[in-house]
Amino acid sequence: MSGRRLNLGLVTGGALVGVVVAAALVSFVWTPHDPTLVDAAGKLREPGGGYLLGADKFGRDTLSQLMVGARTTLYVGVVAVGIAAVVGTPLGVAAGMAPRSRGWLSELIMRVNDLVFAFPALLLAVMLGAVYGAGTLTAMIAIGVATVPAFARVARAATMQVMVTDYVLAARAAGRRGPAIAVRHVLPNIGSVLIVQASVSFAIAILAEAALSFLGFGTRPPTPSWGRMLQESQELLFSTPRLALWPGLAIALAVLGFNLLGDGLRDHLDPKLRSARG
Amino acid sequence: MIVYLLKRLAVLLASVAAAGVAVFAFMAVLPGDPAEIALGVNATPEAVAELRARFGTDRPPAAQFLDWFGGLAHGDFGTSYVTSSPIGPQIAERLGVTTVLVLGGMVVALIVAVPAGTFAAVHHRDPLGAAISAVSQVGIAIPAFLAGILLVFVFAVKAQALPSGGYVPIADDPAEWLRSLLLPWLSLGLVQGAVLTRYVRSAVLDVMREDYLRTARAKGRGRMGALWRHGLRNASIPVVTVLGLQLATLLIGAVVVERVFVIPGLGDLLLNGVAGRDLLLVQGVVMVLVAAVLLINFVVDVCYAVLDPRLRGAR
Amino acid sequence: MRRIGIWIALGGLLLGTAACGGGSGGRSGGTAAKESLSVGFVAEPANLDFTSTEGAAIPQALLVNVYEGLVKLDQDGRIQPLLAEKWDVSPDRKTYTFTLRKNVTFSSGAPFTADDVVFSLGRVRTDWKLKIKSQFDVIDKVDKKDDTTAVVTLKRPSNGFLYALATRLGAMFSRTGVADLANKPVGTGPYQLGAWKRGDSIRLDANPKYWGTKPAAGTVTLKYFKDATAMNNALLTGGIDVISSVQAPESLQQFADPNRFTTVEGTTNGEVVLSLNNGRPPFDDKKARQAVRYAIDHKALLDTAWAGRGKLIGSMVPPTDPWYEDRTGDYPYDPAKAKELLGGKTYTVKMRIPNLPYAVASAQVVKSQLAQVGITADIEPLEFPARWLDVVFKQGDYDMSIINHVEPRDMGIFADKSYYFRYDNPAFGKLLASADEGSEQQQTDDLKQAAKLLSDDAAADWLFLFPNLIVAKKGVTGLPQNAIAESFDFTGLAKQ
Amino acid sequence: MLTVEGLSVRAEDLELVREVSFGIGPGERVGLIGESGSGKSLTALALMGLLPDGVTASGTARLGDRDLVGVPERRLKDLRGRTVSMVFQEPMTALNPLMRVGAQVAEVMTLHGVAKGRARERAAELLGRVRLPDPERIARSYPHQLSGGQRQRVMLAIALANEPDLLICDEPTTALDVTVQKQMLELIAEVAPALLFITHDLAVVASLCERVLVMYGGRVVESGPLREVFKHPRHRYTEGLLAASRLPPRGTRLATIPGAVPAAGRFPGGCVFRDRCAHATETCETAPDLTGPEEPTGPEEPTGPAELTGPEPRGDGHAFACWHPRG
Repeated sequence: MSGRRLNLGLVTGGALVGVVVAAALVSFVWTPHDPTLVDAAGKLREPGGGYLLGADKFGRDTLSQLMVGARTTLYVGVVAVGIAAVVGTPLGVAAGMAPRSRGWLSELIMRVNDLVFAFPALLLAVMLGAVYGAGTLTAMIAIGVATVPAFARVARAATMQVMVTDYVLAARAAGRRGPAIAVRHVLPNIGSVLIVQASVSFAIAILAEAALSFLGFGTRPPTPSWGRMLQESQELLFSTPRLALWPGLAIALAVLGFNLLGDGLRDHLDPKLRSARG
Repeated sequence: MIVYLLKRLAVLLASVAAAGVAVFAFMAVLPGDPAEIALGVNATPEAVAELRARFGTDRPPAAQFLDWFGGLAHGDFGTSYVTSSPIGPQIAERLGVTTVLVLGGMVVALIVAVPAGTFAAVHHRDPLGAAISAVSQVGIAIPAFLAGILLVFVFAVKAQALPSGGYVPIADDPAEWLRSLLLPWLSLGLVQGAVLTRYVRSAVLDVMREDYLRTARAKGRGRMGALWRHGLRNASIPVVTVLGLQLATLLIGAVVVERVFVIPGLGDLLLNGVAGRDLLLVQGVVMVLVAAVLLINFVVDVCYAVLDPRLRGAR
Repeated sequence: MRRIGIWIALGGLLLGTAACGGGSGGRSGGTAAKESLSVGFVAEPANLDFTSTEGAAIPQALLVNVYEGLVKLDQDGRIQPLLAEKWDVSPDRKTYTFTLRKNVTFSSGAPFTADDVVFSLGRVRTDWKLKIKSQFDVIDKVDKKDDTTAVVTLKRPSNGFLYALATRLGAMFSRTGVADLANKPVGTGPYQLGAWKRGDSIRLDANPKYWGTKPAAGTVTLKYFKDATAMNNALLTGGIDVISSVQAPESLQQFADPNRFTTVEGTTNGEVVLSLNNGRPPFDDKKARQAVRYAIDHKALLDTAWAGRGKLIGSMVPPTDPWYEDRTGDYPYDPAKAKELLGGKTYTVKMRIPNLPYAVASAQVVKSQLAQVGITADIEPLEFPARWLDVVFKQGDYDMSIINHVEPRDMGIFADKSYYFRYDNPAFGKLLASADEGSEQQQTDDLKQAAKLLSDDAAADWLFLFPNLIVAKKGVTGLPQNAIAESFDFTGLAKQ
Repeated sequence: MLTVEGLSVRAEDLELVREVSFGIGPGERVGLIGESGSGKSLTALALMGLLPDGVTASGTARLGDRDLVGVPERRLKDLRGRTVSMVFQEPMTALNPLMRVGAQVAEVMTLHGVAKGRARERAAELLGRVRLPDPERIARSYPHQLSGGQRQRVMLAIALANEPDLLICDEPTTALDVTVQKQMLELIAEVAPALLFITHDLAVVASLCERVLVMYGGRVVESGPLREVFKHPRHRYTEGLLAASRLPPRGTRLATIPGAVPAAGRFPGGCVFRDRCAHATETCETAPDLTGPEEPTGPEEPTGPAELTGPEPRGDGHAFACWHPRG
């Protein structure tokens, strides 16, 4: 019914994510300029010439920084979501598959999950940063760990749905063991839900990284990061607002992209899930 | 219902205790001896030893933990190694500020989200409804601190209408208190409101598809009448879940917003504590934040029970 | 449709509230008492006891304002009388006789007498927990001659003694006022502690019993900002009257309007040092250190990292010290020479810096410039103060760092080979010792030579001298041109 | 009393119900049968004005002197729950889970002008009338505390509360246990005014209705008096349906209609049943009219879109739309 509009979301989201990914990939082989090269002569260079979006107070090319910043963003997102998926999914599946007789297992997993949920990414990042020194790695781990509960919950809910389907009942009746069922039936069937969750978590991870960079707990200088670009641009907000505009826009569009992609995928893969937590 | 609540309460207490162990263990890993840090780099070894004894950090960790956690039970967070003042009152004062900030943000979010989300759901086929959805999507994509910076730029720096930061206690001057909180509330609330709008929309959309809404209309209620009388309370159940999750998010968002607006709240205290290696202070603040999140979860569950008769007595 | 109407009404109500709030606030903002001033600062003290807690924040707030010493430092770096009306130095330069001001009382009401001098100076040795107290090791004894005369006897002549007396070490405490230094300072100064809102501000109120000229501002509020932009915004919106030290120099043009703001630009004692760990490879090699000095384009660094504000210096002496010499020509920017000194080798080094704006900005320039000559510097910002002090300052686990050494006349830190520079040159130590004991001329000559030695050895690199950048609302007067003392002197501040 | 003419239901470009016409007299009980997806429920919802968003009805339907199709919601509101009521298929979800049962029954009366106190009293009476035990207690219960059968009785009580002229039941017993089903049907038979009863269960129709409409692919393919249609089905689809519902003699295969009901919009042109019909010929590519048996049927009929040209197939006439009718 409203399929056309939702596809629009999927397409728009896909396109935005595609641009981010493309920028990140291209940045490996080519950027207009060295994004970290300080050039006093080019301080606050206006857009134009070889500097499409101008340069910052260090004379560094904004476009190049944005491109490498995309890499940082994706890097953080992939690792954080990866951690969350790799840890959260098995937990959720185990909790969802636990038979009634072992309800305590499910209960325990979910309670621990709730406990981890009580430690939000920022809190973890600040604590980890305090111990090991702030950096991309601590940020990724913190965001990843904080995202585990989301994956576990979604995986558990989806697993519970799969567990009552006929083919799983049949498989159990046929005497298949839990792990075999998990691999053969559960995982393939909750895959789409997890992909959706990954996309949404990715968006959250980008926002978290930006906030951490803003507080100085994120990516270390001079590695370009959108969050830090935004933070560094603050003192020039009056005179050179474009320095804040571009990274701000990049963050917003990337988050928008992943959110739209997630929603689009959700509708595309399973319309029943449209209302599910996300 | 009573049994359910008691069970849930037990889980809450157990979780808080577990969180206490986790926080303490984590902090124990922190490098740096609080006594040495408190005295600075030029301190003499004797002074350090003396202070260590006074702090009790020369005792085994288990004893330290029991001491600390036992103290928490009656509101004693210990005495800061750095400021040598009791931590409890500091946290209590900051918690008040942060609570006001977070609840205000939540109210703003609700004021934005409930009408906007409902409207977007009812009109989900109209351009206007789609526009609201689109705006909320964009709103979600804006980090709260960026919203804060922009709000300050527009309303404080350019328009000179509101203070750019700082916090005036309500006892000092209620009007200034309100003014000092408006922008922080907005920057927390608008972004959160955008997120919430989507959930309200989706909850209302779901409810609109429910059979009992059709029943209500079959009884002779109009579309909006049915939604109002039968839909909103049902839709509020998933929204309350999200609200609970969001309160937790807001609590953390407040950390950043406090930095932007120079508000002396818990987040500010936390970052100060980390920067100053005020171990016990950080431990206390983290514990309070975590306990707050757990408490919110608990309250959400209680809200379910109140809202949804199916949960009363069922468990 | 009806429902839309309700929403619009709700929205309008909200906007209305906001607008009302805005209106009323604008008025109340303007009614701030004329004699009260608020000054924005960066670092809030953890407590108010500078006898046991390190850091510049406490003396900055309290010295001269709350605590006074026998002498103080004026804007030109000269010693001026304060609680001592005058002092006589014996011919052997070992005995100082201070004549104290009469009718001075502490804010607690207790009178200030020679007994307090004996108490306070004696307390440095017995109760202070800072290592800088070693500067007073030169004191042999402190005696009370009569209520208004105190005699300090030194073990040997010292040029640094009187200067040290003008720092926090010389602050006068009441014998009955040291019970809770962390929270309740008691001094003879023109201000006393009014209120301390932790995490927000410290309010100083005029001391009604003050012996001298009453300060123009009856109340001074020190507001603390962790974020440079937030501090700027506070001045722009009238939240504060003065930014004590601009942390985002690029933003100065916001305050360019002379009808609204006054800007003061002077110098400080703060040498922004690119510290090199002389104690371990690669910078135990003088050539490597020199290569670093040649590799850095200091002008470009200052222009980009700190908006060109500040001065270039070539050694550990600020221009306000009598023995200052321009050493910026010692290592002109010459990447080719730097490469030559490195002999074609490349290095990867740990650059562990405090997470402070000037350090983070400078580090990025240093990294970029060092990369040109084959040195890869991995920047790791550490939280300041705690973590940086722990890792870099105490453990010396670093290759490079960047820190603003704000203490006055602090060249001596290079004489301590356990100091985190790990610089070890006995000749330098001898020069400093001879300077302290010798005549004034001797002192100047020796210290000039010491500064040259440091520069030649490339014991560190000096990036720039931190500027004293103060911005205030138009009409605020009495702002210090140069910040060369430990305190921010509020006594001269006035509005209109 | 109820007259439906040329009722079509569309969702965007899909025609889900096409040109349905029938009538129900006062006190008459009419069954509407067909497999799921045949458009039965949409037909009923169209009469109630409760079609889902994006689904629209055209044609005419009149109840007494009031129009039901193409009328603004405001006017329909007054009819629903008072003049025409409906009981839905799924008792588990049709009641508001957060509201006490009594209040939900009373609501339908207060909405149509009954005073609150009176409505509450009557709600309990009604609950008793639909044979719920201890109606006072039931009134204070929440839906989740009742069984499916009990809930469906509550729905029936709601539907009957204002003594409507017409009751529409959409598979009201499908979700219930067989024993409960029987009681429920007896109850409906006892209390219903004029009834439109939708089901795929022929036995239920047989026990309850006087006349029957058979729908397939959004069209009425056969209609007529119950006995007539069941004894002598003419449409091949009706024939299949009846065959499938009969218990086969031991040893023979269970009779089924080959193939499955296509998704909406996937029905073939012409006779909608032809892709599953063993008797289909080229003729069937043309849509047959719903006509009485006396009408000549054959390939010489004009081709083109089906139009209702003949007399309205209501009243007692047995009508069908098939080029190759049985018998």
